[in-house]
Amino acid sequence: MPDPQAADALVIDIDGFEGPLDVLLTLSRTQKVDLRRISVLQLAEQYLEFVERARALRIELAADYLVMAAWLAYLKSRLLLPPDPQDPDGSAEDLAAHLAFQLERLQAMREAAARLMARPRKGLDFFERGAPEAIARARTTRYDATLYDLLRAYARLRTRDDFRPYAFDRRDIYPIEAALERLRARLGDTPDWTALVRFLPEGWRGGAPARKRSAVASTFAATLELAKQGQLELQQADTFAPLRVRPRP
Amino acid sequence: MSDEPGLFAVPPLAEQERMIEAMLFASAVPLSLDAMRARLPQGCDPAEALALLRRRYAGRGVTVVRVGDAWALRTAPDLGWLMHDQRVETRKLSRAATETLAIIAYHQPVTRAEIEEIRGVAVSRGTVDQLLELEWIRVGRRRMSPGRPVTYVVTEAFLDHFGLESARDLPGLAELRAAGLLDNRPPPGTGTDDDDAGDGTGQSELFEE
Amino acid sequence: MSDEPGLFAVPPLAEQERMIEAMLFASAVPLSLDAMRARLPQGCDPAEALALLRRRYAGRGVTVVRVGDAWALRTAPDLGWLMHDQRVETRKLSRAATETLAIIAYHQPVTRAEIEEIRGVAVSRGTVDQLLELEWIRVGRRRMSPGRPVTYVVTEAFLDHFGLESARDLPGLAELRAAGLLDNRPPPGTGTDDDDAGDGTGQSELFEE
Repeated sequence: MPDPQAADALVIDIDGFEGPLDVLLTLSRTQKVDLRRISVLQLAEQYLEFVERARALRIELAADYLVMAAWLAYLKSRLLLPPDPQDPDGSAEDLAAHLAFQLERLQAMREAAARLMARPRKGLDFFERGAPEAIARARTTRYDATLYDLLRAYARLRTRDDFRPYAFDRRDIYPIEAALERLRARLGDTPDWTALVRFLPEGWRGGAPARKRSAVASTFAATLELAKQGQLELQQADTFAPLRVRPRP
Repeated sequence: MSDEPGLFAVPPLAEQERMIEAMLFASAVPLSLDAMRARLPQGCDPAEALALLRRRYAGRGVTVVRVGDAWALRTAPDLGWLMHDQRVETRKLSRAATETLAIIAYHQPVTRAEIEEIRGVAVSRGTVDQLLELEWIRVGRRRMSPGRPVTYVVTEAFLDHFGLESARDLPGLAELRAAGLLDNRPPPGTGTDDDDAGDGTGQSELFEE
Repeated sequence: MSDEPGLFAVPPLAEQERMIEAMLFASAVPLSLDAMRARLPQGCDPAEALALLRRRYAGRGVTVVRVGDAWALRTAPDLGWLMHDQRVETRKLSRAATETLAIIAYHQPVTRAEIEEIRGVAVSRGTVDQLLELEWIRVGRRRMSPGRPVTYVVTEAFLDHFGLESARDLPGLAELRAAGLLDNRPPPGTGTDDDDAGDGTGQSELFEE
């Protein structure tokens, strides 16, 4: 008896859910099995039905709910088809297993949060001394500031900055045009892979970091432009590795 | 001042125990062994005196508790009901905030993207800053992955508030780890996307000795 | 709440002693016998339990003292030197000092002129002196620009106080915004965020050998 009602409640209470994973976790409870033995196919069908009902009731669903629906529809079709070992997305079973893992992990974190909040807590269940005496350095006033204060102060400053009249300081800006010109002139004498930083102009390599950043950024933009024009090649061995440049052979 | 012991006489252990008792009693914040040692006369061994003190307070109305690397006196948790009128009513944390806190505690150090991956939703504004304001979390080292995101870890104040000796004592941590639920498992097929390699797996490191 | 003893069972005297111990410890003010009786389960005799507690603490580092008609726990007077001249008042760091400190942390090494440019007001000598005195900042290299101005950088003590592993770990503007620490009003005329504030070191390393 209560089943159809429960499903309806699910649709109507959409605001109470914290995202598609939360919906899936709630739906998974109707299967009444351990999350490790959940039928992902059945879960996908339940979710799709949930989305359909929401649509029928003209309830606006946020984009991430629809993205999940699309993905589950895809997963469902993969689960129903014979496996294709060539598929770059991995096997449907792996995808399903990962979803089950995500649900189990979310459930585990929920339980962990509940257990954490149920612990005896300071100021509620146990107490520190009511009249503490300060212990610190001798006879100085101790100034107190927390990381939160510091971050807020900086955030406040930078927000205010946004409202200041915009003034562009060109002194420390290296124009892309200059970088292009310099790069074109030097590319011919560059035999092989050369670090991009070598192309920075004199007087821009050290000193104020902002100045160097500007030169690096403009030179990098210029290499992109020249790469697009087919005049050079760019290479980076690894994430955060130095960028290297050579003329296109 | 006149009571200060002579420069060369190390006080007997029982006396050191009294001193530690007084310091822990007086201090508003947990004290590390180093902080105690700095205050004690030269030659004192706070560790030994502390062991005595802990035994003395075992089962009392006030007990010696460990908070991270430090020690504090706190009332016994079973007597909380006596101190009703002293309860500090804290703002109730939202479900999102408690879940986020638990994820940070169990997965630390953890980035915002990882929190979002676990919860399946964007971390709303006001969640992280509330936890920062409570001083239950702080920023850890930046992750050495693209974008170098900030990571979050829990603080000593968190341990103190929840009566935990260390982050290893989080309830159910070992079981969660054994079940693989604290692993940073990338979705299949995306393999190379998620090369967080080299950043350890947070809490699980605590267990590799 | 479930710990509260039944209505008719009077706890044993040793338990009453524990209860009084916890109450006296947690209370910000001395407690009279009546105040204790009011909180204890019915049928308890705080006078007798208190007598036990006083005997237990006799000669310890913490003692039970009488204050008028009430009772309190205090550190033993002969151990005052441990805490002596360490009693300090805690004051909130001024806004000017907090802002200056934040700018130094985010932009180090930074000159006074640069701090003033970011804050939009002059930085008083006292502010910088205060931060120097707190040992949260120190003088860095002189800037190789006209006048060779002194720069400021943050110290180990700063990192220690704020629970940071390095100044690079401070969240950038986008991360501050995501954490809810920054109002999300878009600056007029610009669509993009100036994100590189906190991590000067970040991307430029991309290009270094």
